[in-house]
Amino acid sequence: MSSLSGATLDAISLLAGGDAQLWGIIGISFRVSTTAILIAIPPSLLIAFLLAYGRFPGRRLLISVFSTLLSLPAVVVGLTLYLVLSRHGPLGDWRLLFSQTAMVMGQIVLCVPILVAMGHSALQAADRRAWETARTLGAGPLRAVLTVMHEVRFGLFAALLAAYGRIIAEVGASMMLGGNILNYTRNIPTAIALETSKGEFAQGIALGIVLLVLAFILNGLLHYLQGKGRFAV
Amino acid sequence: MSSLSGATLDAISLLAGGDAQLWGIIGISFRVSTTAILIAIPPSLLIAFLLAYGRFPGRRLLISVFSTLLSLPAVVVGLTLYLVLSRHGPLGDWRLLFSQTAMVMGQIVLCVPILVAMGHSALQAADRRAWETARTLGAGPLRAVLTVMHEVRFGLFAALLAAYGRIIAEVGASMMLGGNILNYTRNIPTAIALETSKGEFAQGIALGIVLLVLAFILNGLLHYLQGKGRFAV
Amino acid sequence: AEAGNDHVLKLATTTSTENSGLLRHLLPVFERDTGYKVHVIAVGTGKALRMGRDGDVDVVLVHAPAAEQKFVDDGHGVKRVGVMYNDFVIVGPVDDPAAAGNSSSGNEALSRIAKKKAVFISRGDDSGTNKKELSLWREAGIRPQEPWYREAGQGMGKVLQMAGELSAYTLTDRGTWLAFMNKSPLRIVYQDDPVLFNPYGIIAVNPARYPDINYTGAQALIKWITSPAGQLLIGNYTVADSLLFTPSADTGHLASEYSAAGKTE
Amino acid sequence: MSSMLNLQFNNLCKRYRRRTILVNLDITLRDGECTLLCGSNGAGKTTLLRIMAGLEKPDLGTIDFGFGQMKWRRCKKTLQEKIMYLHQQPYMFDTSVRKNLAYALPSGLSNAECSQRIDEALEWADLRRLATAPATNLSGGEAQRVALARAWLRIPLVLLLDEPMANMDQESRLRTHNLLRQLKDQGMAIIITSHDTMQFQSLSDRQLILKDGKISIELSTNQAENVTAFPLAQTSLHDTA
Amino acid sequence: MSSMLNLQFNNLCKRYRRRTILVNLDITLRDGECTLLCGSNGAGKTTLLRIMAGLEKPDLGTIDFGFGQMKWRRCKKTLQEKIMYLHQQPYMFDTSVRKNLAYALPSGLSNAECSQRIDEALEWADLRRLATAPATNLSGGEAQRVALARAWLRIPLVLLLDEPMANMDQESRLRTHNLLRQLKDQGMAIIITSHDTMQFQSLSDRQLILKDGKISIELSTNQAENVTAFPLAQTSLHDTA
Ligand SMILES: Nc1ncnc2c1ncn2[C@@H]1O[C@H](COP(=O)(O)OP(=O)(O)OP(=O)(O)O)[C@@H](O)[C@H]1O
Ligand SMILES: Nc1ncnc2c1ncn2[C@@H]1O[C@H](COP(=O)(O)OP(=O)(O)OP(=O)(O)O)[C@@H](O)[C@H]1O
Ligand SMILES: [Mg+2]
Ligand SMILES: [Mg+2]
Repeated sequence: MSSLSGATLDAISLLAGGDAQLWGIIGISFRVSTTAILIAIPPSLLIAFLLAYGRFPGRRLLISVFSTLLSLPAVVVGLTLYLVLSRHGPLGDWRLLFSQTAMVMGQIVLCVPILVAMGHSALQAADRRAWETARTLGAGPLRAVLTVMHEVRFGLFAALLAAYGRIIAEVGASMMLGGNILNYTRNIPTAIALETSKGEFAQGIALGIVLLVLAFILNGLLHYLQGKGRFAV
Repeated sequence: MSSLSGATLDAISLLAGGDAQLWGIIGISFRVSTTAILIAIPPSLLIAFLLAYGRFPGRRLLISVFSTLLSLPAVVVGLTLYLVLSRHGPLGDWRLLFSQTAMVMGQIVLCVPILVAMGHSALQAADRRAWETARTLGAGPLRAVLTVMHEVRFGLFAALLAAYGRIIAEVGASMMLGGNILNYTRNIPTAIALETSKGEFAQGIALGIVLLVLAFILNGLLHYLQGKGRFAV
Repeated sequence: AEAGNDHVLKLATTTSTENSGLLRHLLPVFERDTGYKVHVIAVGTGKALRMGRDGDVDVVLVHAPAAEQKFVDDGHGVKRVGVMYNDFVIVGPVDDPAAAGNSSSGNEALSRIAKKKAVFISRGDDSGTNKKELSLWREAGIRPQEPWYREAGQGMGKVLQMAGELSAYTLTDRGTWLAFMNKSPLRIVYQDDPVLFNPYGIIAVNPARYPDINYTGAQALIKWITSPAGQLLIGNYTVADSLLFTPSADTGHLASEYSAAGKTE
Repeated sequence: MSSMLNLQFNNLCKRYRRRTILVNLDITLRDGECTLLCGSNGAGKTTLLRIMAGLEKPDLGTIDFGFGQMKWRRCKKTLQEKIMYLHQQPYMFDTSVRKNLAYALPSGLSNAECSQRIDEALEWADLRRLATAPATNLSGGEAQRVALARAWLRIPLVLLLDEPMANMDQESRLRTHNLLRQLKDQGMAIIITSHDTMQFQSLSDRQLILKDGKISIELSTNQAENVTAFPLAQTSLHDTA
Repeated sequence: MSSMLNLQFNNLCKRYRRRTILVNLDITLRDGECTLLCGSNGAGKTTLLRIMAGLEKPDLGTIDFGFGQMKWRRCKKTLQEKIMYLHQQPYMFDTSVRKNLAYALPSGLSNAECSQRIDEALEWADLRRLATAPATNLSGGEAQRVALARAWLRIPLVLLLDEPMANMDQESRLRTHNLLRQLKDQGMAIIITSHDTMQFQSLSDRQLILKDGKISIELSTNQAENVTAFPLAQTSLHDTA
């Protein structure tokens, strides 16, 4: 275990020392996942809202589908998109395979179900009077939607964190679609997988700790921005 | 892509035909994940409740820690537990490595943060009067806790589905701790990873579809049991 | 070739070449010499060939002669060119309960393990190593069975770890073994039989199937890696003071091959 | 007195599960008319107001804005936009009292104007001290006052008040009373439900009693309107007993 | 008349943010005594009741059950168990009306007994028709009646009612009135807050007025108690104006 603390210290000193390669990997991780979640949020929340407040045939089924998609393995997403993006695939001409764009696509597919299912759960718990009061006070549908979302912002925030946690730590899709190419598509999880496959456990765990430390900082920052921690009751 | 539909049909006919090996893999998947989540639920919900309703120093920090742990990569969990359970590790004498028990342990570690963070988010959205009314009507603390949980059961149910989805689809920890041994610790995700590494993409996706179909059925069943779909508003 | 991306070359290879550090030893020199940028995608042999077949990479470097031959015969690749070889070794517990170390051939070593029903961990993942192992069992006339024979379905490194944890035997390539030697409680129990020979080949993906593939780059890499300079670099790459790979390219043969391919383009 | 607003709801029907709440109910709103809606608990007062406000779907019924009868579905949006409904238990947005009030302002006002109007509303509702307090923590009566102040800022065409004074203290009741008279004089159509009918007697032009899903009695209270002094609002426990 | 219950709250203080709600407030409860608590909106009536029920923490204050003074923290649990508080806006559990009532039953009753008592409660609150209806959809007055019926089933030592009749119709008010008299006669200590003080005049032994964080006036209304007929409860809008 001493090699572990050693490797963690090493990793942290590399971090602190601004090691270009390590920071490059970290940058790719956060850039890809942040892009993915930013793209995924608006449609997901809209779907979540419609599922919670809309009344249309097939709504129940759709809710079931999205909660089923929570069990979608990352590898399967990776594989499927691989087949789509691969030269033979329908989008083969875009030549996106083994690029960060492909990774972003994979992570979007992975985080949409979480955002929808958790967002739906938060929105359906909102007091119906929130929507009604907004409308009756003259808010248009869009403003009323935003109002309801503001009312359940803690729940939506938790959904966001869960989705982000899922994709920042995800390895299956990134590996397949990015190819784990150094300086180009290697992110923290694929780097951990690589170190692990080499038997360099300490390096792997050290990278994991780096990821968690950065996630913790990001988390704290978000909590802070999100209104001085009124996250809790 | 035709090989894909072929493989899916193959997989489904194997399923229907009661293919022992395939059903064995499926059985291991669901047995391990169900055990893990059943063990994880009681302590997680308790922690979630304390975080939502308790007032103690360090509560904020703890909430942040749990939402950070949402980004815990499965491989890191796998690695860490591996080092703990390995021959030289502190629990090496238990000889648990490469067993279903080890997989269960890994999946527990993975699903507790989700259950706690999402459970907290659901519980903190509950009307405070629920707890107060329960207490004032003579319910003891335990009964009052259960009452509050019943009031936010849709949120908790969503948390449960998210946690179960995470671990049933998870490959990093199961691979490390179970070892993907045929007929013994090979579950659906590790089997998918194996097929993928062989380049048998169609097989991998077919297995993924099998997983999703089973998850969908389980889902529907839970929704049904959970009170004829009052899941929605 | 696609405009603007000519200098990027996608190489699918097995984890053994990447994990052993060989590519990090070779490619920077190649990139400096030729100006290409190589994107290494390290996966299992099966997946690497699959990526080549789909035209998602430009060149593959793998070690599974039979599969490689089929790859070329099916028209997915231009030609298999031998690059280097190393060898497989059988590793097992230090006390060698099956006495596999006393064998006179690889087949006999496996027979002893089977007879003793000592635990043997197979890669079980259709990789080059796995194919080799299966062919060895076949040649020894044994059908290995559970519970002593366990199919792990994982990479070489993981299987070595598992074997260490379970005090089991396994077949490994020497490169990975050298990388893991220090962390493993196992030792080599049998080695140096010619049947354990492990040749690596490099194949350019067929430009006839994928006209816009970076065939020029692929040929440049093949030419360079089989050139005396490349071969020398392979030959002097050491891990833990041991040589890992033996260069084996027939450079003269390759030169004519390259010019022939160039003419057809 | 040509009536600008003439909003007719015809043939409204509403059932919940096996219980019928409203049966073929007709009701007409005219501007400047204040209607007092009475009825025992569960009679369907809230349901009726919510249908009129476009918040609850009737099983049957048509609406006539003066251009012919339309299905509820088709006028739902218009109803939501033109008519303001005050919940029986007012809902406060999870933000400050000030922002709760700001929500009701029409768009297109300048910042200074907004701020001035909010200040007026705070003044009117006697909530200056609480301007920056989180609205979700307000006391029952304070929340009711904020809800009414929002109505005051919004100035809808029709105002539907569901037990607007239930938790208010006497002073606020008086102030509310004056406000409603003012709004009525401006031509707003108002419906008030209440169990303390006496409190609104002087204000209302007519009193409807909802019973068994229909409007069973319609009393005109116009004659009481010209009383200059504010009459003692009397509530007797024996009224209906 | 030796008093069995003598519950004293001393020196209660409570501030929210920069506003002081309660200042060194003392209040004593005796069994069989019905107290009417008045005060304008935001005076702190709800806050006081919640502190007494063990639901809100005072900044300062001690409690005396008759065994010496204790910190609020230490008696919080006891308060929650002995005292029942009815929310100003009653909370209904998301289940049927019947189960909402069953929740209030003491444990250890046989099934038949439970079912009989619930039926009685439904009967009393005139909610038989709604027994299996989801309680969260009840109308305002119905919910208040269910909340009161729960109190009726639970029979606590002390009953704190926060505007119990605000949304009730006249008939329910009458019934509630009778119930409270019955409970009071059984020896229960009761506190009621209301803005319609007249409605409870005949019931209450004393009337407290909460102002500026203190009990500013304590009126005894004992003399009115012997009136046999139910007096007309009169509410005047000019009372405090
Ligand atoms: N969403 C709903 N689902 C089922 N029943 C409902 C629903 N909403 C209201 N009800 C029932 O319809 C009846 C009428 O309710 P409504 O709220 O309109 O009564 P109300 O006249 O406003 O009564 P109150 O004076 O108590 O406020 C009640 O018996 C109530 O239980
Ligand atoms: N949790 C809280 N946080 C901040 N302020 C609060 C909180 N609860 C109550 N207040 C404030 O304390 C004051 C007293 O509230 P309380 O609910 O006790 O009043 P009340 O006497 O019951 O009034 P009402 O007659 O309107 O019900 C109010 O001004 C309210 O805004
Ligand atoms: Mg109502
Ligand atoms: Mg109050």
